[in-house]
Amino acid sequence: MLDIQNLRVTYGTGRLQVDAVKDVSFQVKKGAAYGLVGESGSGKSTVLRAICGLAPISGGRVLVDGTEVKTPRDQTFYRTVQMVFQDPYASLHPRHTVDRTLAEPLAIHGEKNAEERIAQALREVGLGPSFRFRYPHQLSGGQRQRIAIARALILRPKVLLLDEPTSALDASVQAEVLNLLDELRHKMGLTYILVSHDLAVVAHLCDKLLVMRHGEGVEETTAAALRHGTASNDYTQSLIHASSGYTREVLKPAAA
Amino acid sequence: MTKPLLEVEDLRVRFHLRTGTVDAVRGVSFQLGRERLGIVGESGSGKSQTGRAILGLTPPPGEVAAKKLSFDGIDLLTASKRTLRTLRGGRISMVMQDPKYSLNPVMTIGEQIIEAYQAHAKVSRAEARDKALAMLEAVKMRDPGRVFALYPHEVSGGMGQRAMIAMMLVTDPDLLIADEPTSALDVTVSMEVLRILDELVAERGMGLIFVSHDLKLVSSFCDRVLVMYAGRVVEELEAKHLREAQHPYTRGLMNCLPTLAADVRPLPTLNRDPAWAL
Amino acid sequence: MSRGGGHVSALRSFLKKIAQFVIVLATTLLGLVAVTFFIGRVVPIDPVIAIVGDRAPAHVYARVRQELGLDLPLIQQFWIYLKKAVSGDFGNSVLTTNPVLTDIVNVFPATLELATLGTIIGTLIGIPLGVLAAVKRGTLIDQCVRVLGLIGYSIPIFWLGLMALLLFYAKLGWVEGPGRLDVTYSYMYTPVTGIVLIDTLMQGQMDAFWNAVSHVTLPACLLGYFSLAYISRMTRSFMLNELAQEYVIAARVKGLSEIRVIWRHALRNAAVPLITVIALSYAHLLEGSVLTETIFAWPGLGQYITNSLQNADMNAVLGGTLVIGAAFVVLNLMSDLLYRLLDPRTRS
Amino acid sequence: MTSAASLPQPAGFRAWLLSPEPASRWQARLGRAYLGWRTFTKNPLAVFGLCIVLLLLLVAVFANFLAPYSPIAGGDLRTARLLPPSAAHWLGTDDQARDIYSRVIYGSRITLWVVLLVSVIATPIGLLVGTVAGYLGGWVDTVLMRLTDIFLAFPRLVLALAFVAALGPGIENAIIAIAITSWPPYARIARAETLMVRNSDFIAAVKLQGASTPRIIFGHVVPLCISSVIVRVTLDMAGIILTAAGLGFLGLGAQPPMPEWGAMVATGRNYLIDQWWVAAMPGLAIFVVSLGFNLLGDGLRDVLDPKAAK
Amino acid sequence: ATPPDTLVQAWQSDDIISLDPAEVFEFSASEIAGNTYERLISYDIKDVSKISGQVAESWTVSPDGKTYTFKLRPNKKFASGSPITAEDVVYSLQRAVILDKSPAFILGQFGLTKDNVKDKIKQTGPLEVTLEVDKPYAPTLVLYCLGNSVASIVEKKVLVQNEKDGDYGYNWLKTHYAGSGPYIMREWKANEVLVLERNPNYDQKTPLARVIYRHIKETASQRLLLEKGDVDVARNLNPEELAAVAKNPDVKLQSGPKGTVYYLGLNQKNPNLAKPEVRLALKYLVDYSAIADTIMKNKGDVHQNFLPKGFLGAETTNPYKLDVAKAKELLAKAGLKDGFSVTMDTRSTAEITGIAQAMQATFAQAGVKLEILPMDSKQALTKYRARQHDIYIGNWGSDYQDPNSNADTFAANDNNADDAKAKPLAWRNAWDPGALTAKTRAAVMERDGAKRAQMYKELQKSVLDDGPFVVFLQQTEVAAVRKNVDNFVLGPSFSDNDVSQAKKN
Ligand SMILES: Nc1ncnc2c1ncn2[C@@H]1O[C@H](COP(=O)(O)OP(=O)(O)OP(=O)(O)O)[C@@H](O)[C@H]1O
Ligand SMILES: Nc1ncnc2c1ncn2[C@@H]1O[C@H](COP(=O)(O)OP(=O)(O)OP(=O)(O)O)[C@@H](O)[C@H]1O
Ligand SMILES: [Mg+2]
Ligand SMILES: [Mg+2]
Repeated sequence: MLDIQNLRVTYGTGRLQVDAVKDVSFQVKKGAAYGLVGESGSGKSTVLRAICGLAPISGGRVLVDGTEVKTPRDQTFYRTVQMVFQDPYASLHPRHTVDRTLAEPLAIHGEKNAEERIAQALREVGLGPSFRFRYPHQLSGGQRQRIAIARALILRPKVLLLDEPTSALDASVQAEVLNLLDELRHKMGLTYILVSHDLAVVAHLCDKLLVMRHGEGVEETTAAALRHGTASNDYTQSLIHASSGYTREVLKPAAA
Repeated sequence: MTKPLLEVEDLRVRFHLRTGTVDAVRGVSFQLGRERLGIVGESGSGKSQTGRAILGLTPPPGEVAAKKLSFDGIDLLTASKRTLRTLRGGRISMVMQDPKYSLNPVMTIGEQIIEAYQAHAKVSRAEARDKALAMLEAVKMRDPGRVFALYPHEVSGGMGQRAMIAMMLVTDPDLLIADEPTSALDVTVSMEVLRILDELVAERGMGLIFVSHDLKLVSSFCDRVLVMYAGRVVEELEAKHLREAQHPYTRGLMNCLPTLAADVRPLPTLNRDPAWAL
Repeated sequence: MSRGGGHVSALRSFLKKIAQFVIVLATTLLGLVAVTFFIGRVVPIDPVIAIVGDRAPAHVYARVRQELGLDLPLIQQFWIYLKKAVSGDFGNSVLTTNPVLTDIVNVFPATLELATLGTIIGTLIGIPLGVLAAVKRGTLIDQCVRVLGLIGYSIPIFWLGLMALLLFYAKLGWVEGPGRLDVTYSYMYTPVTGIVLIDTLMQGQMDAFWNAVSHVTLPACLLGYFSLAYISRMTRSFMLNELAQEYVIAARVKGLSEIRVIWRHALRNAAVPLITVIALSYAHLLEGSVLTETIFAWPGLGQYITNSLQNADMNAVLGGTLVIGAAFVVLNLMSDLLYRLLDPRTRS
Repeated sequence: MTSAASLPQPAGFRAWLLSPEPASRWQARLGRAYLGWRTFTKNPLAVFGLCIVLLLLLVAVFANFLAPYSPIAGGDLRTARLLPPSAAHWLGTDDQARDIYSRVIYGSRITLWVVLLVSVIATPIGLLVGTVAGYLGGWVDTVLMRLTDIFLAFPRLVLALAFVAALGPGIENAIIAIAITSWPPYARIARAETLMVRNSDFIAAVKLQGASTPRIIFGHVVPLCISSVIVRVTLDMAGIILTAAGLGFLGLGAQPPMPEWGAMVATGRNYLIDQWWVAAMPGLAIFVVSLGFNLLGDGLRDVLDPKAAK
Repeated sequence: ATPPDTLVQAWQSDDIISLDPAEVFEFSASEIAGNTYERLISYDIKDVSKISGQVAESWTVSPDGKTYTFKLRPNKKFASGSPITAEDVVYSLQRAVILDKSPAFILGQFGLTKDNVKDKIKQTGPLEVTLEVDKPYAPTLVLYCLGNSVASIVEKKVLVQNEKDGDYGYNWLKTHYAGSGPYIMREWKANEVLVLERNPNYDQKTPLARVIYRHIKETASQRLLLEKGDVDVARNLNPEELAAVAKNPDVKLQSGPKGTVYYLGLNQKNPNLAKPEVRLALKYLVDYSAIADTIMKNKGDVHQNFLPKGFLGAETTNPYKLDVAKAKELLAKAGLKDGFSVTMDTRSTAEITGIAQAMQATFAQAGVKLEILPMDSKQALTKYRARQHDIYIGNWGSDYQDPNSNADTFAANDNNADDAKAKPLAWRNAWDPGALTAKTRAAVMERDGAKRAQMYKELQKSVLDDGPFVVFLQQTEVAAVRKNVDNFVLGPSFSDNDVSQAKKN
């Protein structure tokens, strides 16, 4: 479904040049969920943004369904790939009601029967019609994230890019959102790329994942391998270790 | 454990807002010795406001009431502003959540540490400088001399948080309140920061209140844990007994986290019982 | 972020800044010239009449028109003007007969003196007031400061000016009246900078100096009040913004005194955007004090431009406009530089 | 949200307005407006400002009924000229033996007209230039901002005078001139706001839905900038009325005998010291209205601009 | 307070654009020229008809009326100390004609041109000069014109020294001084200050050492300065301010009628205004006395003829007064029973606007809707000279003290075509005065004073009855002067405002 080949993203020029992503390659099969983990600034978000055209691709190729994407992206692309952002507080227009937010993509693509589709989208993400005319400030973080998911799904895309969809949420709410995502994927046969710094979250949703560091893919592994703690890479190992909570004994710090 | 360092009884914080009155903290009581006390709870449960109320830093529309709020025998509720100021930063300190926002962007890190030190110790600038450098070293800063002259925006999050810790510990406080000191940091970095805190508590024997929403972390880091919900303490227990928690809220929080160890699907979610908040 | 070997690149970026500034200045001025020039040609005032008067016979009229180059096509006129302007010749003012540059050298210092004093007064009083209002937010003091500022926004300046003159000059006699200096002192010093206060002081003419101070007090205070109104309001809002920041709480956690928290921490940060505000208000005083100048018989740039405009003395208007435009650009640049100096975040 | 739980439960219509689950677009909108209104009414100064502005509106509408005399036709020059305030002429008479009270009342219409026209002209220009520059960036930004700077660097009065001179005197032209000189600050504000939202996730989200640039600018960016621009426009109103007065002062504003307040003050200037009421009364009107707009603007800022409120 | 030997005046002087007498034309500058330069001829300020010599001791006119011979006073000196010679006089007059600045036509109307002036004005002795004119004009006309500031005597030597590119020292003299009057022009800073200083070489030393003119635009400021004693004279107070300061025991008012009349110009291109009944009706729709008594109190008297009082042949009867009924009747006769709308180009000065509004009110009584178009004076003038107005409200000051100055503009129009070279007021209002033009020309040639006066009376009558001018006021100039100032004189023309004998007690 998705094929990323030697992706390279460079921001800025001259002294300010940042190689945010260097030579990252991976493939995601149709209907699969793929994880990207790594510490802050390792280029996870940038990969997603590059795929959907929000970041400049300065090298490599991105293929969706076997065809290379065009720059700028065309309408079919937007109907195939959608994204959910990290911060539910920032990803909804503060002056638009849920209704307006959900109607916008339908209007852009000239879709009919908007009324029904909005109601349906809300149902799909487990929200009642009473949420329809609320403003974002009248919603909790988890509800906002659901709206964001509904907005991404309303055009019936095949691929969903999830950029830390739960990291701004409380643990209890996180569980709800993760459950929802899991359920939707199975129901609609979606393909996911999930970005997170939380190994447990990635392992929960995804089968395969790529560990990233400093813009490079360090290791591609599977959720199962993570659960068994079998990582070939030191860095992955230290991530696994850290995610199990604080320990008093001194661990060999990963080289910075 | 002798006389407790901090005694809090029936602490209440409320905000009178246009939209009504918000009871942020509703009758929190606990005692703290020279130990690590964790406070956990979901967002908005009143963790931070509890910490701030102890320091007397409840933001303007808020009002604080308590049956007892005393630190080392000093009544914090009736203490003069002056006394409070000498306590603040001197004997009680607080490490805040996000170094990006809690360091003054237009002062160098060194200056800010010196300022904190000189506010409580009558020392020359040179002495203060030496002390600041020593502090930076104590928090495992690799090149203290360089970091000293940097501005907050020139350091990474981890370095900033360490600088913040150095700044707050420079006066050798007896009590440190750490309000989600690691939530803005990477897992690997946050481990380092925690380690530093841990060592300092161990070495200096100070009391630590560790505020976090991460149950897993608190249980592994602290001695004792308070679980807050909607402004009250719903459960207080030894950290190592967290798994055996009684309160359904605590249990729910524990269970709804995905773990590497077990693949539970769907994840259990929390069904809030309105009775918890009463 | 590395600091080593930064000298060369620092120099290069400095040169780049200079080049950028020159380009900005040039394009802004060019834009100003173009707009003013074409405005000058659509204004339905016949500049020839301004020179020859109403009674001149037709042949005199025609000759002067030709002398002014008004018979050429517009573009050509513009081109000629530009060519001359680049070599520093802005033509002669019709009204004063002097080269425009000379005139501006004469009138600009007067305006500069007034605007600078006004800005200083406005800043020195406005900032503390704004800080006070922010710190005492919602109290009576806050409301008082706000209303004081609002009054400054809402009173016609000419009304206030004349009333102040009536009260402080005519009735109370605390200050001297309109004009920059009493005639008695006019010849006691030689103009060098054109700023009377500086000239008299440097030449040791203390009587004249104090007389000049007495003359400038009222108009400067008046302008100061208007700039105070703006500055205190902006200070208040910036301070409110800063006071809500985490680092202010952190400063309090450190046990710093409230005064230090406010002045060293919050205001130090609020100062950064304030720079722009002050520069903007200064620029406004430089251009916008026509009415004050009229009432206080202050021979400044505002009056010069207005008077010239009313007589279609377009060379003079152009010259004045350029000076104000340039002052604006320079102030912008200076506030930019100060901004950089005050805010370490912009340095790297 | 735990805070909602501890709220006293509002009843009736208020409850409907404040409902966390509005059932229709209208209810949501009204609810929002009601909340804003509540914030606004908490500020007594702002309410006072609103009252003044409303009063201005009422006075303008009912000028016919409120004014005892004609604002234009004067009385006998020999006997009724420059009379001090009295029972017959509450605010005195002016140099043409006209009743100042009636003129002030009718003048409110012109003031309102000024306010309206300037906001209708300057706000859209500023918004458009600012958002387009901010959103598109690059050379469009450079060109537009350079243009803005030029207009900003232009001595306002020169530009206004020039426009008035070119278009001919008269209140409309004066207003147009003022409007043309007052948009640059709005453009700057709009641009600054745009830069802030341009890279936000919700803009990225609509981009991802394939929205066209105009759609993003007008549908998503402008609504966010409009409030701070409106606040600024409101705050500027005082300045605009005063600038109109200043033009009147220079003889370029309203045509006599129009009872434009600025022009009235300008005429009154000749009698400022002895017949103080001629200038003071319209001056007072200007002051009160400017104050009203300023207070209103401050209050609006609290409502519309959450940044400043916090 | 002002120094005892210095007279400080507050005045509006933004109209000064040059101090070269060959170019001086506007009010303020001619006052300066009057006090700093001398001319061949002068007249008695109290009785203009008494013409006397100033630099000239005596003069004769040839029998054919074309050659004037002037004998100069011996011992006259310039401020520099050099004697005034016939050479200087010839140079001065030739220079004025050759420079051909705005006021040059005052000499030029006698047939003097750049090309012939060297032959027409000649030195015939060390102290003797002859002037040849092209026609036998009334001698008073020629003499009055020689008393105008354009004919001021300048010092040749100084100007030759400062000459550049054959400009006769013009560019230098614009801001400098080369004369022989009671005062020396010491310094001029445009829109700020103008300083006159005593001329030590003048026959009669001035009592004051210095006269300072401060440019104070705001009249209220002028008043405050005056009452506070920081100026001795305030020159531009408005009627109410004058009334107020008159109550101040330290201040007195001083006035002098000026040769300036206020009038409405009715453009004959406007079909309504072109109707004689309408012209007449408007004359009945002005409340002359109310304006003179209120808005223009102290500053003007009712006057309805184009020749100002004091001029040869000036008519002083004022037949019109406000009569709405009559006006309505006239309008009805013109087929405008319901009135009509018309605009008036109005300079936005306080007094003109005030008068305009008063007229607007009275016009309205007869249904004439007058729309006032306020504009800057230069703009109004531009429009006026392009004949684009309906009604123009303005004033006309005579250029010299001879009736021809006004008759030439109000009653003569040689060519009423749009592209005419000369733009007298009659032309500007598109009015063809018909036979009046010839009559005006003839009056200039009439050498018998009484007959000539009669001719002007007739001209005035015709214009009063039928002309497109509604003359309504004659200006009086008023200055508020502090009590301790004596001998501050306001003369009939602006160049006659005389401070040479002013003194302070
Ligand atoms: N617009 C941009 N301009 C310049 N540099 C950028 C930009 N966006 C991202 N970067 C840089 O690219 C690198 C990768 O950023 P990215 O946001 O992809 O990291 P991330 O792995 O998503 O981190 P996080 O977990 O904090 O979200 C970082 O060093 C960042 O500073
Ligand atoms: N300045 C304030 N004004 C009004 N209400 C406030 C204010 N600060 C906090 N609150 C309210 O007090 C309650 C407790 O807030 P607090 O910051 O203590 O939560 P917290 O447990 O620290 O949450 P988090 O994990 O998100 O930091 C919340 O409901 C919050 O809305
Ligand atoms: Mg990211
Ligand atoms: Mg918190």
